[in-house]
Amino acid sequence: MCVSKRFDGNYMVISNKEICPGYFELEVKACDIVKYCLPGQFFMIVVPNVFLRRPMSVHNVKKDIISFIYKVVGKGTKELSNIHGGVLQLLGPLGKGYNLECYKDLNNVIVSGGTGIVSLCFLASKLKKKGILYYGVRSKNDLICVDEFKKIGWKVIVSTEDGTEGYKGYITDVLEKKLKMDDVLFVCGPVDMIRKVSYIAKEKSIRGFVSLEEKMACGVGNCQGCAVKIGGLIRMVCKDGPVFKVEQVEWQ
Amino acid sequence: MCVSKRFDGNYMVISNKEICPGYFELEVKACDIVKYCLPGQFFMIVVPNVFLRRPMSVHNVKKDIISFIYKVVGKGTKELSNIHGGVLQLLGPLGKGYNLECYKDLNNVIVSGGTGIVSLCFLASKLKKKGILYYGVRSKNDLICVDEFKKIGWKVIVSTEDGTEGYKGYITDVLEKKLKMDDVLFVCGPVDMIRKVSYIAKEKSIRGFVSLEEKMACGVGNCQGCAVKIGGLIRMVCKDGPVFKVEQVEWQ
Amino acid sequence: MILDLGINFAGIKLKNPVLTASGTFGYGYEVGDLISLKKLGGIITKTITLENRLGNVQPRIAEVSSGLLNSIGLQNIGIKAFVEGPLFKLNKIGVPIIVSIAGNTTEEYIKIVKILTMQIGISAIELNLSCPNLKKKIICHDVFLMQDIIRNVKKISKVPIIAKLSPLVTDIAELALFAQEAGSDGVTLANTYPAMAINVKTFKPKLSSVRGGLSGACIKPMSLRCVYDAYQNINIPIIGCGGITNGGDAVEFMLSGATAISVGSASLISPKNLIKIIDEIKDIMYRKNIVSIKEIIGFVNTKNAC
Amino acid sequence: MILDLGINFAGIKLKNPVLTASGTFGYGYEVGDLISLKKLGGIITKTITLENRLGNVQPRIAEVSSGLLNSIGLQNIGIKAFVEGPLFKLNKIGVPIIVSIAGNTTEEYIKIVKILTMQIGISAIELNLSCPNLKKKIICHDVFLMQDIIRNVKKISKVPIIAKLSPLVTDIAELALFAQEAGSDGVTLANTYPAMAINVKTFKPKLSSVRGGLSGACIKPMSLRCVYDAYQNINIPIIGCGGITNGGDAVEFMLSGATAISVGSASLISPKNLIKIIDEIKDIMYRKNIVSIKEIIGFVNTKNAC
Repeated sequence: MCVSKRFDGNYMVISNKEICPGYFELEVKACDIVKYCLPGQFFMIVVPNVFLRRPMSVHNVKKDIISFIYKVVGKGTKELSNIHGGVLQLLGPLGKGYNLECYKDLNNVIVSGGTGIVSLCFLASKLKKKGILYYGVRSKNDLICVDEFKKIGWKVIVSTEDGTEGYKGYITDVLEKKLKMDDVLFVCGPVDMIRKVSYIAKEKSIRGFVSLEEKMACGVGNCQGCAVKIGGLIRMVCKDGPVFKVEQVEWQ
Repeated sequence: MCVSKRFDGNYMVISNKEICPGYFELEVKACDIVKYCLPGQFFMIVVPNVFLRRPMSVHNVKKDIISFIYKVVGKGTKELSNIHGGVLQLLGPLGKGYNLECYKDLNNVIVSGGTGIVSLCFLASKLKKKGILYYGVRSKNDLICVDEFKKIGWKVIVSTEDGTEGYKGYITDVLEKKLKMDDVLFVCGPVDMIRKVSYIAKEKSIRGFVSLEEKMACGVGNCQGCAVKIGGLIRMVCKDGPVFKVEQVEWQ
Repeated sequence: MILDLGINFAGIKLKNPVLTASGTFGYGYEVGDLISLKKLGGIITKTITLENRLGNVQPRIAEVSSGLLNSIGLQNIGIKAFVEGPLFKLNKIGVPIIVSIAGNTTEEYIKIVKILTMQIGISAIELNLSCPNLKKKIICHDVFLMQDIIRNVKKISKVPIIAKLSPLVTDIAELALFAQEAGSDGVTLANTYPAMAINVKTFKPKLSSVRGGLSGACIKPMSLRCVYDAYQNINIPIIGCGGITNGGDAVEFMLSGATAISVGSASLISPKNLIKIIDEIKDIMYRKNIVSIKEIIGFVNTKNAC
Repeated sequence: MILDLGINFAGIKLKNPVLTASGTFGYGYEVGDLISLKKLGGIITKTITLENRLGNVQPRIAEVSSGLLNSIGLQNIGIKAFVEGPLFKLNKIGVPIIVSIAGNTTEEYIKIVKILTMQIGISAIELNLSCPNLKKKIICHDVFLMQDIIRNVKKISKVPIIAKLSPLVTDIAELALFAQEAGSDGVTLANTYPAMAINVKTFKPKLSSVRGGLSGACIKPMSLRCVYDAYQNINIPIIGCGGITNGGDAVEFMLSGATAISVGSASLISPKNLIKIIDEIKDIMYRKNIVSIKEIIGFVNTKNAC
């Protein structure tokens, strides 16, 4: 694991294109930062005309370019999608990424819901062993990054809530049946999905990591907005996470 | 004078270009409105990411297009200058324009300071007789619309505060020496300039009109933000003005 | 799905809960060419005083982050001119008219209400209690005077009395209760927030009066809290007011406990926003399957609060 | 032109007037990798309580127009852990350290101050008086308790005491005077504003505690007015606080009467904003030909006010 270092500066926007309806890929040139980015880490990005920065997970790092993928859901992401050049103020990389060493003998299982796929894409590219991706979305049109997993030899199992692709229903239902003792989980997605996966993991005594998300103002632990209970202690998603061991997250 | 009618709707942006450093011309297609626009009237324009609309005088009307010229001075005009298409919400035409009939036998003298020239440009194009424009700006680079006056046969006298073009100093000093009894004034510009012209006019008993500017929230008289004392009464710049008879404005 | 937006505010039937906020909609008829005024739930006029007032000198307005500072100084034509002129035009619109009034003493309020009581076409009287008393203290900060005004006005008025309160008090819920105890039929929560701004280029205040009232989107979270807290303490209805810009904002106020809402700064930006807000309330009702808007009054407050 | 940004706040020498606001800068040393902490005028720590506190459950944060709602619940490690850990790290920075403390009773404040009095490297103590007393009323709304706390703490503290007041009171100038009378060496004006927000999709409050504190650019005009009014009533110095985002905002607070200022939400957005604010204050001093920043304290208040 390389030394951690965080930056807060202006970086040039290389491109910011709609990759499929409603989803944008933002590429930023950040020579000095790239080598410090780990899967699961994120940046706080200054977006014009909204009060707070927006946290955004790293999708991948190529040469001196960091890529982010986001869905336009509110004013912040809408404003971000209107940027087509100039510089963006980025703070990061923030948080602790996935521990790639901890369970390296187990079989890698990635579970993703919605845009959670973005940071898991980066993770898959860094894991030494190929594995299986369980990926649930609302509808066929929300599937992103699937090819990137396939390209590096991962098996991809998809579910859609409306049945437009793959299994109809929730990905957790598919996962539940297939999970094995020697699997290790890497999970990112909506809180309900993570909670469900955590229950499954607990029941089956399966180890792994989940990446949590809470509203945060600063990304560096100062606002204390993103506190969660982890292993009996109060932890900050931004600083102590966003990745935690699945068995340590306490669900209320 | 044609019937007055005001509109509050979305109109298509035809262009919004920098015509010289710091100055932009905004053209909006507004078929139903154009015929109601009179010189001296203005519109309230919704600008993204600022709280209030921005008042903006009509620069000219050509076929079904209304033109505005503005200088980028703050967040509102900066945001406006970033618009390059789509629609803008316009409310107007608002206020009472210049009375073109009142003194039509006198010699037309237009006095402008800074961006006050914009609405006076529209006025000159509608006045039946050519006249003289006295036009003061800070520096040569702030001169706009001069060609438009020349093209329609007006004599143009310019002053700059830094002496980079025309007389060096304030236009009011030039004006004071040249103003004659049978002149009629049409004045728009910074408040200090208007005040000075008003004193000159009073001293020499010269008639005419001044266009005032005050901060306003609504443009239709409801906020009462732009109240001024005119002929012993409280009047709204937005609704009762912005054009008032020079002799009626009460300076504190 | 037929939506019922009608509410009953202290006996006044409103076809929808959207009112104009005092001081932001003129006497009430002036923008009839821009929107259909009869679509409104009701109109609250600008504040009328006993004698006409010229208001403050310039500057009266300053824009701030997500809001507006103003110090107009209650410019108005006085109650006599109002009932002889604007009131006639208002009565032609066909929506409930609520007249906002202010004075410096109980006697002034009484005199104004006596004049209004002789008129027809007034549905309610809103007491602006944020103007200064004779000691330059705002009336809401002088509870004895506030209650005295409400009690005396209530004795002579034939229509409901609504007390518009200042939010800048230590305990808004208590103040609302004081208004109720004095006989107020409803409260408006809340007025603008005392505030100021300085031009750092000139080192001069941006308003001639230095202090002004802050309104707009920036105050919404605070006024919402005022409604939430007051609702738990009183049983007279509340007009929620403060930075309402869209239907969602209006619904937030109603969920907190407001029976009706009034729109101020947003209608200054465009009178059309009043109609937009009504339409957006309907959209939310559709989406949440709410048949009558009455259902949501205080919903978050009484049922879902932690 | 050599600019003097130094100020003297109740005997504490600050090399510039820019402080971190309590609760927005952690214990104070955490972002030392992102900015040079020794450039700051001083650091005010997050509020420390007698025992550690876990804080509130999620959600704790909501964004609103030009601002931020939060209800953290004073999460902190407690005074003992603070003096054993963070305080050492703070003392290495080399700027004045002001420790913010809170309790529910006078006794709690006394116990904390007794512990702090045994430490070195603390320049002042800021009393957070916006936390609830035993009756769930905030301390600033219980003037007797507020004065009792200040008086008792003052007796034992070897460093200046700064009372941080809630802006949501009927008369902030009077409250500041009460703090002065009880012996406070300075006041911080002001804390956040009680506020709330509701999610109109789910009909649920956006904070688990329903009510939270509003901060950010949206509150600036109101807190500026608090400073303006209090300055006329007291002779102890003021730390101006509320939505300061740039040097111009800082200067507005000083012109109104603040001797120092503290930056909260803006430093959450980027700790670099603290340095930017110092630089922008210098820019304004250049432009306005001000040699010492002390010159502008209360300038608008005492000289240019209408």
